[in-house]
Amino acid sequence: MPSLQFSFLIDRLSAFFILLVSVVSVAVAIYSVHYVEHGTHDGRKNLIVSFMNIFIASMVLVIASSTMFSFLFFWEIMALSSFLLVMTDFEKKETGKAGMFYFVMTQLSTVFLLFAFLFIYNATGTFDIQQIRASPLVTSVAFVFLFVGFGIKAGIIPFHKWLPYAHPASPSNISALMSGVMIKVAVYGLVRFVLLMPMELWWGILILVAGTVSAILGVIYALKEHDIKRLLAYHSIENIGIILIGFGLYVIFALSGLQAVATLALIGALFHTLNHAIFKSLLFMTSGSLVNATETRNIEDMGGLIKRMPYTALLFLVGAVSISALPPFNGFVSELMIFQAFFQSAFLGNPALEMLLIASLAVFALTSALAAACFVKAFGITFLALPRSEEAKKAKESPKLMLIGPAILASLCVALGVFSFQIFGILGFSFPIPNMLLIGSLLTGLFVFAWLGLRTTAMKKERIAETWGCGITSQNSKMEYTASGFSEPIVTILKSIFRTQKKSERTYFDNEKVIFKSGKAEIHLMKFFEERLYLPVANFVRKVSLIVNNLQRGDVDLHVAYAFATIVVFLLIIWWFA
Amino acid sequence: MNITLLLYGLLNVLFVLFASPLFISLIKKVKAYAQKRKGPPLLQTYYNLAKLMKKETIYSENASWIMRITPLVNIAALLVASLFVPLIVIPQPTDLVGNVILFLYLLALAKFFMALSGLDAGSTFGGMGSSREMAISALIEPVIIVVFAALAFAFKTINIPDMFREALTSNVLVNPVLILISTSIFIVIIVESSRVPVDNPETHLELTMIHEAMILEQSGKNLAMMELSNAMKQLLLMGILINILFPWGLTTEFTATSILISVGAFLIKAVIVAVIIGLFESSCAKSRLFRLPGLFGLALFLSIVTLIIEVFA
Amino acid sequence: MTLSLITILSLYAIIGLAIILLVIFSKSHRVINLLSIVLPASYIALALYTLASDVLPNYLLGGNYFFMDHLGIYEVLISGVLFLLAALYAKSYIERSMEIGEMSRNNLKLFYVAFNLLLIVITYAFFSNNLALFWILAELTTAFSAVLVVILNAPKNIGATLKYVFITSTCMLFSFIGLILIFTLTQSSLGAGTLNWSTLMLVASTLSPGILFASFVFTFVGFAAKSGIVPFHAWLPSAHSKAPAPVSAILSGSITSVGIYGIIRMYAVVAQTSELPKISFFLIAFGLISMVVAALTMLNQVNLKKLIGYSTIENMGFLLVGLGLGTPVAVFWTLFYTLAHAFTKASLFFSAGILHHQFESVRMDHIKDAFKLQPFASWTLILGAIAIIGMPTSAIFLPKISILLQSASVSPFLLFGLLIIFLFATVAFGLFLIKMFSKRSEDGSQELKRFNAPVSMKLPIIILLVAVFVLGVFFPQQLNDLLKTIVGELGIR
Amino acid sequence: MIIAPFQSIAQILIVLILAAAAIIIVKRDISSLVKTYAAQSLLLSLMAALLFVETGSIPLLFLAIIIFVSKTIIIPTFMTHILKKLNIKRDVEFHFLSPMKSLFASVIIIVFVYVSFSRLLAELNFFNSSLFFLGATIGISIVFMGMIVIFTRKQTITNVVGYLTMENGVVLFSLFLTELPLLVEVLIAVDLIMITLLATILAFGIDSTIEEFHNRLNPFQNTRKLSTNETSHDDFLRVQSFLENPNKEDK
Repeated sequence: MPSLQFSFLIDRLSAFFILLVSVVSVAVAIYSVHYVEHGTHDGRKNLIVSFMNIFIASMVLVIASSTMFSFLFFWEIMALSSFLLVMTDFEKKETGKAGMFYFVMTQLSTVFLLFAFLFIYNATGTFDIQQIRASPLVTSVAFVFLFVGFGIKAGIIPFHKWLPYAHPASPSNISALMSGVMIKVAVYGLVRFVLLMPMELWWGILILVAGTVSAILGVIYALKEHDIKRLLAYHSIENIGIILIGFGLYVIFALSGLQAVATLALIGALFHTLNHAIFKSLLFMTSGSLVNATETRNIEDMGGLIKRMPYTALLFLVGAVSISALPPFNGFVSELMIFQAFFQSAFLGNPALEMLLIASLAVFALTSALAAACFVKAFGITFLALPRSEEAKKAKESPKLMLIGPAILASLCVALGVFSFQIFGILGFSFPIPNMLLIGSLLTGLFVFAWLGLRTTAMKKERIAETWGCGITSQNSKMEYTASGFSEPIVTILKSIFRTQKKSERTYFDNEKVIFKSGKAEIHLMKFFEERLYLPVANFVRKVSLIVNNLQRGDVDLHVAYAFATIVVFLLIIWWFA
Repeated sequence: MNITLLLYGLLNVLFVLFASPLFISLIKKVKAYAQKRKGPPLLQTYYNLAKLMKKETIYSENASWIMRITPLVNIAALLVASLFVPLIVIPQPTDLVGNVILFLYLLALAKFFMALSGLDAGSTFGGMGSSREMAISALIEPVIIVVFAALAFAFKTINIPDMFREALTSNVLVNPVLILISTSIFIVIIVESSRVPVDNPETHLELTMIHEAMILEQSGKNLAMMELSNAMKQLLLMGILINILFPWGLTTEFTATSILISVGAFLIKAVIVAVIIGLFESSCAKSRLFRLPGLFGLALFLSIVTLIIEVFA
Repeated sequence: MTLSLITILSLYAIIGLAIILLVIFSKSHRVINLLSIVLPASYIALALYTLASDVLPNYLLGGNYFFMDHLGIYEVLISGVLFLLAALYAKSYIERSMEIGEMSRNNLKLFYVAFNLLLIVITYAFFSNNLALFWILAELTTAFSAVLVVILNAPKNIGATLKYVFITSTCMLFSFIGLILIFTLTQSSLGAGTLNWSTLMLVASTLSPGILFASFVFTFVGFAAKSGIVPFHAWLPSAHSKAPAPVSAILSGSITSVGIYGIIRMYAVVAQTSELPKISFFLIAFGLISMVVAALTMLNQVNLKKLIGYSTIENMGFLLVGLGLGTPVAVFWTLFYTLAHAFTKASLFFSAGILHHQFESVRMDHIKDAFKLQPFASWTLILGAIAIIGMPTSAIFLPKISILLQSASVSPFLLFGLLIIFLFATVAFGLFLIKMFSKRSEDGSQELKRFNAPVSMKLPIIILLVAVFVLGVFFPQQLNDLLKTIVGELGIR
Repeated sequence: MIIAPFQSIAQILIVLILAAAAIIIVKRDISSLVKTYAAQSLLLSLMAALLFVETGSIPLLFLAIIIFVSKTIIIPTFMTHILKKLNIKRDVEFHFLSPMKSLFASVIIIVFVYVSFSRLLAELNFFNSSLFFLGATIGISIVFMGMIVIFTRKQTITNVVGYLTMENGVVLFSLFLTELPLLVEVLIAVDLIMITLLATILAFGIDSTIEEFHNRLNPFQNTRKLSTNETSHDDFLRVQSFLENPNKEDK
């Protein structure tokens, strides 16, 4: 019988996640000091800050709790506080929509978790997480419900829809926390419970497939986004997918007896969790600075900011390089570990499984390459070339604390990447991963060497002039390649996934349709899951509730008639039982 | 990290550095012959590089420091990458260098900055170039990964030198795996070194060019660096193909004779491959950008078939 | 010296009638309101005194008509607190209503007289040992609360009240049939007919189960109607939405619990026999039906008070489910749930009342930039909503989880169904509040002047919310013992 | 032991009560509805008196008196008093069931109640005579018939009559089953009167101005002389505005 008795247990797993939460929170806190000031939130500043603290505390307590009851308790508090934080600008229309999505989805996840917990309790008679010993049937049912529950919170496709709505709507420091940390709490829950329950192979396959789908679809949807925060949100979906891929690999390998590879995959997944927390928060914070500076979230209206906000640009670049998994930064190392785990699948000895892994591998590779492409777009269009709007022209570098916060994370990105080998050595893992310290120093060394070499040997004369612009009189921002133009080839190639519908109509001067008069063309990208999954369900529920409403619409007579009918039924019941 | 390893590194890097431009112009020559032209001299690329080093560097007003660091990042990345692919001497086993994934991502790093520099000046060409380049490289990525996964399956290692050693001692790659995998790698080379039908390095026609468009804004020594790193990339990929398929002459011990032999052997093999590339290039036309997925699909299919064969055999 | 219970019981009546007389003959609103605050206060004091001093349960008038046991005292305490705060709140609310002409001054005294009479009747209903007596008093509560609902100057109120009176009294007639059946049954088996719960509890096991079940079903009809169980619920939302806010609070706090009280008693009687599984199933079925209908209806409501009313129905359904589960734990938490629910609902209605006086309506489309105009009421409304949907640290959370846990042992499907229903209710609240608060007035309609609620209206809300959230984290030992004793006296095994 | 004449008289009375209920279902003229109700109550009290004569238990006598006073005198007079004020004389609309259909329905109900209670009451061992059983069954059936009246009729005043009919049915039922303590009976009567008053006043309020309605509702009207007229005046205006656009307030 539950009562408000909380008990906490911190083992290495939870300690790791608590570390993750705290590191990111520190940076975000530093960042928020100035960020909160900028926003026009009148009296809400204080509320934001206080709720932010509740939010962080609740996340730490969720991770630390050792009974399902306290887990749920703080989980609810986490959901509630984050919801209130999302609703900060509650007057905005989009915020309302975001809030609805987020509220419904988070409640849904609670439903699934609660069911799983009570189900387990009913079977085992204890809320203690460590004591989950139950029949395979129970654990399998529990696993499915836990997976859905945590999946919704982590935003794996198809339960992802709240992310791209909630993140743009909420203040950037909050999106940094939510996307950087909160969805990791869901990952923690999944890992924690799956590790404690007797695993089965199909769990691993389910996790792997879900992860793969989320990864590829997440990045593909990110490619077409021009709202920078929504783009980042979709990348969170992608990275959660990558994490799940690693975890799924762990389950599969562990059950196939390849313990070493399994450990590699698991550590890779966890390491990627940490890395994603770091660089995603970094990116969200810097994008928050951008939004503050340019008053828009559309990257089509930015551009040229590298000259106006050089430090922010540098920080964003570090984040972009890390999330694109380029050496020697941290994002690369964790993806490398997962890749290596994939490459070991030759030893599985189960052809069908191996083929599945290979397919997933190919998709994974595509994912990381597309991520790189997407961030070339994000950085290039946002920071490089000429400003695309007046606000962008007038943009100013953000205040110091809004740089220090991200800077901490940026340095962590580099450090975790370069010293990864040593760190794992200290932690007592010996993985066959390359020594990034060597590579990093080689890169820098050769960079400097080449620079010096050029200085000495090559011609020093440099000139800053106008380069050839296809014969235009003067370079202006209209001539630049736009974000949509940049992603157009990929969008066209992947049109079957985007469900792109191109409409074009032309009018001509003559009947032979030769002399073109005017025309317009539009590209409409279908919101597949929203239009095919979410809205239908919502509409169905709404229809049912309308029916129920109309049944009750009426005066006394109708309801007395209902009572009459019911009592007649009662007579039947009595007659039946008597 | 002992002395021989250091020696290996030095040797390999220098070899790549100095041998790579040769093959660029060699392929040009082959194509020229195919078109009944005389073509440039074999050392033309070296001349170009020397000339570019002597020219002044022009930056666009809109360009930022991205433009300035990109050539250096490229050359640095490629120099490091060239440590990973032993062309003439296979060092004794080591974890320090040779990780195939790291190798691929070093190339990706170079490409990432190249694409950024393409966008930097704000000219239309650059943006077009980097957009197409990223699209293509994204689409070829699965092929590359699966190919190397196939190699890793075959050789039970993810270390390039070890692969070569395996290939040298036991030739596991019997047909048909040989043909399949070589075809895939060949397509990869074509794509990565931006050649027809994917790209056309000769023209500066906006419809066709991709790689050239990206580095359009580069000039002087920076252009030289870009060209050089591109040549090195091509040579490294060729080297992988060569040393896996026919690793004959590849040596493992540091003696002057064996090194000379293997240098000769490698040059011969590389020339052959270059000729094949040239002939292939001149045999087919530049295809539309949106036709390319078909080609990549073919490559992916072949590599997956390779894997299937390895898995079920 | 200790008063004997008979004196205490008569004290209730004496104080009550005295106060009513004073109300009739006093002039100013303040005095009247003060008197109406004194009455519940004295009742609470008496109840606490009884709880402290005498050994319960105690049977009066030879056990024929009245008796006191812990359950009765518990319910009286809840109602007492509700009435106290409602009276406190009513002062300014009613004053304002009369200013804006919602209610004519002539009805002021009528309002307070009915208010106090209602409290008296409810108290005696909870103390009545005799089923028939309880039935009559319950009917009287209908009459007086109907007066409280109809007091406002709106034809809609009359309609709502008619619904209320007709549905409840019609159904109550059936429960009268049920109780005649019980009387006859006892007469035929014991010789002398009785309707005393105290006796019935003893002899229940000897009675013929078939008729007992039948009479349970019949009595259930009426009590269900009073506690707003679907399909006898129609009166509840309309009455709640039309009545003045303090009255709505009382309706959903005390009147419904009168019905639940009757059901609990009958359940306790029948639970002694072999019919237990049957009626458990019966109760769970009706609880589920009520919850489903209420939750689905909540999903598109435009009227705030209607929404809250439907959530009352949903919670009543949940109470039935908890009762039907029938394990001591479940009943324990069900009893606590009634208290938590009553308090939370009262706070919600009070906040809604402030909004009502601000916007002269509680319809979503009339409420604009609420946060700017009524920050206090908005926040209390949000907190109340958080509490009623059973978020952690609210008093609803623990009972909810525990009852759900009990339901899991019956069947996982029941558990999942309940969870989904709760999801609907929660979502309904969430979406409603989001929509309502995100409404902003276009520049034309700025001249809406602020209604600044006095402390006497804010204080009750604060008290209730504090109580709810404190009870959520701290469960007093006395309450725990009290509830345990009640469960014991109800003979739940 | 029950002798024949009593039996036959009782049966006649029961049938008459049932007939009254049937008339209440079909009749459209409201004043005659009230009259019929009074007649039914009279029959009911006669029934009680008859039982008193038969069994000789004092409470039954009192019950007869109570019924007579409350239901044949107080309530009908009050209702006719209200009816004079109301401008409606007939209740012609029917919901759900036409009168004929409702009669058929009530026949079905009677049979059904008979069947379902036959099993039930069989367990009550002292049911030695079919008469009691008949009375009980008819009682329940009349309750249902009253309910039918409530939900088939539109006018509130008619619904009140229906409610009263139901109550009569309950009393009939209890007459034949058992005798409740006298106090209870008194209280029930009082309670019934209160409910009826309330319902009738409400029914009155439905089709009159709020002002008159509250004057009728409020017993403390003259304890305090307030400026009734202008408050009630703007009340009147409010009501007018309501009636003009009723969907201003919610539905």
